[in-house]
Amino acid sequence: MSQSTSSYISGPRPGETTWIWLIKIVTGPLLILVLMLHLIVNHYIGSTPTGLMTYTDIVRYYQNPIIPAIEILFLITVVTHSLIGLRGIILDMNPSRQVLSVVTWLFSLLGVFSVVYGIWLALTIASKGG
Amino acid sequence: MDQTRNQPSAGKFWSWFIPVGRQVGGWAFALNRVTAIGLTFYLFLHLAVLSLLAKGPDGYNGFLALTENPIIKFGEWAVVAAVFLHGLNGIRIILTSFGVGVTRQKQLFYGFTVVAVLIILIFTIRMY
Amino acid sequence: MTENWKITLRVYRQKENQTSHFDDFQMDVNPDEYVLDAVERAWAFHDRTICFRHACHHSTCGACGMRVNGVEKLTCITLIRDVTRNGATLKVEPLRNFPVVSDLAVDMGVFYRKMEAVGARAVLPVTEAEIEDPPSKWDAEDSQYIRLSDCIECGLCMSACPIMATTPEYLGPAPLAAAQDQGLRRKPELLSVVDCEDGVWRCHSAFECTAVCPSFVEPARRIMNLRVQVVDMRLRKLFGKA
Amino acid sequence: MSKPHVIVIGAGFTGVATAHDLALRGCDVTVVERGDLCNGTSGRTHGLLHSGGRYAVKDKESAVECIDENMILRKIVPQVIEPNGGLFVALDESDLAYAEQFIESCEECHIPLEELKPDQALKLEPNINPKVLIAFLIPDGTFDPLRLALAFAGTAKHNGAKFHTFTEVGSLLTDGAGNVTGIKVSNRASGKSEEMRADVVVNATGAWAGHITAMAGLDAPVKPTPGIMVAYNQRFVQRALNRLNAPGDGDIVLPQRRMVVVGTTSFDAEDVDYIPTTDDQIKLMLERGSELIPGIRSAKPRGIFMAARPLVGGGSGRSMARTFKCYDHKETHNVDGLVTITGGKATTLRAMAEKTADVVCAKLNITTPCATKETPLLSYRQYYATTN
Repeated sequence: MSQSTSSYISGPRPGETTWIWLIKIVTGPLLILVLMLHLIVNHYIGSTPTGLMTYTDIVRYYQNPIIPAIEILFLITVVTHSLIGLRGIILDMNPSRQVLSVVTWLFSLLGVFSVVYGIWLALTIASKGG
Repeated sequence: MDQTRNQPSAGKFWSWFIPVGRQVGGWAFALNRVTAIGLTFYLFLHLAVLSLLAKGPDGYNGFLALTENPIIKFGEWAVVAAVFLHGLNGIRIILTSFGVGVTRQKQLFYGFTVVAVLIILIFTIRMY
Repeated sequence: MTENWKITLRVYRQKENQTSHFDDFQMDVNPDEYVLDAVERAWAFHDRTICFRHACHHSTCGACGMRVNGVEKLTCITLIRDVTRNGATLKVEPLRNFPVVSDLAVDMGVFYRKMEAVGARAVLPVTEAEIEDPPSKWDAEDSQYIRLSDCIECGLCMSACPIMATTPEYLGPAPLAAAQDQGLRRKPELLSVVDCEDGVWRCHSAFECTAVCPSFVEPARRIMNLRVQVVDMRLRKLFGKA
Repeated sequence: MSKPHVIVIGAGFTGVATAHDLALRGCDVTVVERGDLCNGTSGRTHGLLHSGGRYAVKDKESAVECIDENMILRKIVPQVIEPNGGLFVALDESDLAYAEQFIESCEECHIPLEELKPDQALKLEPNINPKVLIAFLIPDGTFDPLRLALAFAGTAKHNGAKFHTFTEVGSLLTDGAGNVTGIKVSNRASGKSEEMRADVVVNATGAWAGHITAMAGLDAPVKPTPGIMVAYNQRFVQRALNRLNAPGDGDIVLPQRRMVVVGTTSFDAEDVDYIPTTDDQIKLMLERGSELIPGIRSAKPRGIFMAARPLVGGGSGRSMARTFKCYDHKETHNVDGLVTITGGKATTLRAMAEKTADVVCAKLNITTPCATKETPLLSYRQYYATTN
């Protein structure tokens, strides 16, 4: 962290950088597209009257290998976007640097775990159809 | 005098939610934040619930019956509403962040909110 | 003949260690006067212990920023007619996010120090003065003339910004706008000051600063542009084309 | 040997400049101000970095002071000055008649002058009245009032001066023989009152000088002479604009940020704590201002205010001399420990401080000469640095 020339209260905290913001900005629009797809799929082509998909619908839907791939991609973007955003909100609670690094680690673990769990779930559903 | 003796504004971190003197941009920001928190909560709830899928059909279909319960249905509707309000407002923020329409951000917000409400209506009809 | 309104001037009062309260002053005002005139009259004729900051009375010094009926205003150019009605109340409170010295006067020292940290320019060449429709075109020949910059360091944007309320360490709209005004290309050392969590990435596009800015600085637009400048510089650094 | 302690009452231009000068000369300075910096006349000055042109014909003494100080200020505090120059414009025959003596007087007061033909003037400033007959380019300029004071105050603070704002002088402390030994003040922000002792008390309260001298049973020949100023919401000109004639009402229009400020009038007033603006004077400014810049008719006012000039000496209003007076009350009224400085113009704040500091140092037998002519001032934001 470069000791900045500023003489105001404290040196800038290095927590947020261009890349974190860029990821949030890139994942945002991506999310909208995939989410539209996700909502249409879940509310329009299911067999129940309100369009929700039953278990068998889902298994059949997952047979085409592209679907799990899209769903996993969707999971990665939504988890990244939401955790970066949530961390931004926590930043506004003015945490100390230690608390902030703990939060950052926690969220990264949570993100990785959710994605791994999602991949496992998608593969098990796909395998059910085999 | 370092102890920042602030005055009427309440505690620090929820002060973005205090409506005093807020103008359009401030509301959009508060709305965006509320929907963000709601959506993130729903995301992890959604992931947890889907684990039923791995346990086999009866567990999951049993849960499906739950979605008819009005409270859960309203929750689902709220999620859909939050998605479009947050999403379209996010597009507005991205546009203004790259200088597009920055001077007309209020109109942009009104426009996107109308579009969001329309889409939400479509889904409401679909769900009820 | 000048119109005459009867209003209740409700003034936020706080002495050093006592709790804050509001004092009401029944005032006869001319609606075409400015809020600052009413406050100054309340001091002159009603209560000489009212503390408030004022100097130029024509929006060039930045001392008289207050919250009028909850919204940040420069009281020296805010007509009473625009903020209240005959017989109604006119509430004046100090700016938010600054320590209160007393009553309506706040200590803006940290804000001035931030402006100094980003090297905000007090005067700038006329040709760089972004006036949308300059009455006479500032052609190159005018370049040697200089003009006081638009930002009068009144602190209204710092008070209106919802993120400023979360931490005093956030640079804030005006300092970021001042950094953008100089451009990162011209002052690369600003990059480390603004490209951090208390800098340009804390802005969540609430646009409250532009809504209250009395001097056409439009800090929000400038912060957005500053963000693009930072991204551009970071990308160049990444691909070695700095 | 501990530093001599000097209290300066009033943090307007004269007060902060005197504090700066005394701090440079090794005094321990305390400035007390009942409001915040420049909340009196200084804040509401027109903002003209005077070249002396306006007073060259009638008041050569203050004209010379102005042009000399103008040049010094441009060197020591460029950060708050728009050194864009000024124009004296003649619009009718009576203006034209004034040109002759104007040129002579300016040369006499070594004020640089350049005559311009109407088309040249209109090329420099397209928005001035097209009926301009003749114009003179002079080294006027404009400055931001509060920041000019902050630059002096910040530098003084950096050199050890202490500032107590919202601290009002209740009474003067005296020893048995009626000499002033300090002041009794009440702090409006905390409600506490305290006593401050000093070797010398400088009364730099400008138009309010009489209030302080009255506390010592003396009077100060200052005649508060307010004038109105109206700011309009469009920047029509880059340079200061003066009407080429004897000083009159509404004869100066200055650019200030994105505005122009039309000034001023002149009338007597006793109580200067609050001076209401009057409709007729506002109309007069619109009238006179639009003679110089027709576009002002379509502009909207953005701030209307009164500023009370502290004029000294005999006569009244416009005829009074613009120079300043510094009284060591030891000589004038055999009251030691009190020095009053009043009168003068904003542009001459440094010279007024030098004169005052000379008087104070003579009383404290300090021999260090005045150095403010060559010492550049720190950034005005230095006043807010976290030193003392």
